[in-house]
Amino acid sequence: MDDDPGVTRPAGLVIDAALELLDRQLVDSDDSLAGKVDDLELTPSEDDSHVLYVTAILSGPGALGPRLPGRLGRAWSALFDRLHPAEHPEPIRISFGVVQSLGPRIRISMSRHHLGVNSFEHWTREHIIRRIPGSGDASQ
Amino acid sequence: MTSRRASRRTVAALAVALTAMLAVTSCVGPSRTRSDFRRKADTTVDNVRGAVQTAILGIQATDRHSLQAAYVSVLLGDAEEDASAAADTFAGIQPPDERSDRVRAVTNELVGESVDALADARIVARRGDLAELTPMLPHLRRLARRLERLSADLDGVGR
Amino acid sequence: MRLSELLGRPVVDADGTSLGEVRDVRLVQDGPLQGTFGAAFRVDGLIIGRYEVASRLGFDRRGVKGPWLVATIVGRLARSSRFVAWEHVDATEHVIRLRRRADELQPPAPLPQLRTGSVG
Amino acid sequence: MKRLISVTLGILTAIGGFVDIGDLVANAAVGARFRWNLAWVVLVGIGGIILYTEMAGRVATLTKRATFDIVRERLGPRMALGNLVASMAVTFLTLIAEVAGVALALELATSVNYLLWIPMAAALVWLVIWRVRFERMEEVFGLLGMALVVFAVAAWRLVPSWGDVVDLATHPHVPTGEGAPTYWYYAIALFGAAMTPYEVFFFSSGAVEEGWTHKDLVTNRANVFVGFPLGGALSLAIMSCTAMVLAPAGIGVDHLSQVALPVAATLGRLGLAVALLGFFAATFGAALETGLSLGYSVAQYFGWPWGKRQRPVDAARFHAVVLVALMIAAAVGLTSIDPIKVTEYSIVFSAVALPLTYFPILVLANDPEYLGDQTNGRLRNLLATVYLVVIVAAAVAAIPLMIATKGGG
Repeated sequence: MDDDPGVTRPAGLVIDAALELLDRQLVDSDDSLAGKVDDLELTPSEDDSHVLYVTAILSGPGALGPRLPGRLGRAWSALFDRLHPAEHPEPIRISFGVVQSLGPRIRISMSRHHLGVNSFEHWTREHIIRRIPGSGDASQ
Repeated sequence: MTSRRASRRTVAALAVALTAMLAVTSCVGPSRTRSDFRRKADTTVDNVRGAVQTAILGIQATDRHSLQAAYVSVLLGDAEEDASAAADTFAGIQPPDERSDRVRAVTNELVGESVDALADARIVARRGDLAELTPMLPHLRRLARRLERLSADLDGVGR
Repeated sequence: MRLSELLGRPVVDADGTSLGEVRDVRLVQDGPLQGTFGAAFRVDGLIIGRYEVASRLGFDRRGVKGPWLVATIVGRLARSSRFVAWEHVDATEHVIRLRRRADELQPPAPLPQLRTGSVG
Repeated sequence: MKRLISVTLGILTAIGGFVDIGDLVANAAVGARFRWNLAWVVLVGIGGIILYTEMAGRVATLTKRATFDIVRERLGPRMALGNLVASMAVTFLTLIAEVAGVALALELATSVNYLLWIPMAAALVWLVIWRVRFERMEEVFGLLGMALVVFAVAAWRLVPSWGDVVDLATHPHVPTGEGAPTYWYYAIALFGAAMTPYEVFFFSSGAVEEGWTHKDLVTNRANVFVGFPLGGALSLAIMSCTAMVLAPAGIGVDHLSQVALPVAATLGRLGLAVALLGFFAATFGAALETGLSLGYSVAQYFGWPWGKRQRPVDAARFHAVVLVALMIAAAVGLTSIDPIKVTEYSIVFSAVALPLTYFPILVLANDPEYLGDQTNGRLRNLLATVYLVVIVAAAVAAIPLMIATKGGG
């Protein structure tokens, strides 16, 4: 057996993706909630296609849909597709480069407004909430 | 596919909950045996007695403390509603044999009298003349006693 | 490719015996630099186990002490989980095939020890 | 000042959460039917909700993440979704009961039929959620809910000697003429009324909403140890009142009007008015909590921005869930389905849904990476494990007992 998994790897941080990254809350630069880590994008390295690197966090219904069971997952993704203005909508992609810190909450160094269009939030805001007086100011 | 297992489990759980709800709501079935009918009569009499006692307590409290008319009319209205609901449910049950007919007649007659007395109280209360409630107490107390005796008869002999 | 495409897939070892499903993907931060985050995470290996709850709660790797009753029950369920290095994984078809036999695989090393470099 | 506010969070959660329509009905009905033979269940329920809420509050305070955010992370999206659907179905059932409870309280004060009040009640609840700040909401309904203390006054006047009551309560037995299944069905109902899941969703979300930090842990414990026993004492007072007044007269509790009868009979006009105010505050406070808990939990599962601190425009889906939930709850109430029956089912199904969120929180309260040195101690873990067994047992027994007793019939 040439390598024993118990032996520590090069000193880099070791984490288990599902246990410590997936489904964690994203927090943006002005400390407000920015969705969840619904999935991770894996990209093969140029020189050895078997080696995979985590290049981005995927967030929003487009990313969560496939992880939900059967019909419900497909319905969730379908609803996302219909509400999303783009023709072939992709889930929100947050490059790993902007991740500031890991832990119970994953902090990113950009504002959530610069993330892709979150269709559900956008649709609900425009069609329901904005129509109600007082929707623009916090409660007294 | 293993990943379906969790969703199948939740669907199963919801199905169990639904059947439970259905089983519970369809609880008034035709009574097969005589003792079953007796027991239904006994429960009906107990429910109506509870409603009459509620009215008695309510009117006593009104008499002593002159309670708010709104509350008294709702209390008496609820009591009447309970009694007449119990009476209607019982009237709809098919008595299994002739002897049960007698039980049904006696029960219906006393229960009917009680519902009428409660209706009178509710009418007076809704009109706001609470003073007219107190004179109804003796009649309600007699009804309560007769209901208690009937319930005891139904309880005792039936087993 | 998405990470979730690995999770939950059935796994068989070199001899074809089933080992359960992929429960987690172990990452090591030693890849090329990425923006301000630092080195990228590389897929280092897979955690394979039979019971999703046990792995998901991290009793097999996280050093969660947990109340005695829960720790023993869930801990026993988690005992089946194994770690396999990514080099020995062939994930081309739906059923993932390993180039190692079941008895050659070790339980996943607990994460706290890995982080403090004090793995025995 | 901040300390006072967060203590009122505890009081509101206790009065609004502990004593809601479920407690008013359950304790009154159990007192009328079993006198003090089920009083021990209230104490067990208090112990459980204190333990559970303290853990959830500690987790929320230290990780800034509330219950359903944690449940999804710990159980994965699939299992957490089933959990969310079940817990939200129960919370929604409770919301229907609470909104109807507000309407019933208004009916008692005005004799205008409760069905007319339901839309008004739902609109008022929504308006308070939409406009009123979290702390102001707590202060008003936390303190108004204290009006229920009138039940303690009435109980004090009614009970000749508390020694006998303690003696009766400590020797519980199934009264003659009652079946064991009915006894245990009402025990589970009372337990479900005491340990309603939405209280924990609200409390942990409130801790995040209020921005509690490490030093607020003391407040967290004070809230829980002050608030819930207070709620429990009021429940026992309600039970004692009906045990002394309704039980001897053979009156079963089927309407909110009967719950107030013992107070009216002993304390007259003023007592009744205060009791009705207490009904309104408790059910209204609970309607706020259940409505918000629905929004909180769904938003926390999907990671949407949530909370009353932000402008509604910045938390659109959170507010949409609350708005839609209130509208449907009012609609269901208007079908004149019996609110008291809905209440009974909501507390029994609360007991069924309880383990779904209690278990992940219990595991997480032992995770050093999250809580550092604030993980559960040995004693707390022992108690929490005992309650895990009790909670799972109640959850498993609830539905079979419901069928066996035809809904406690």
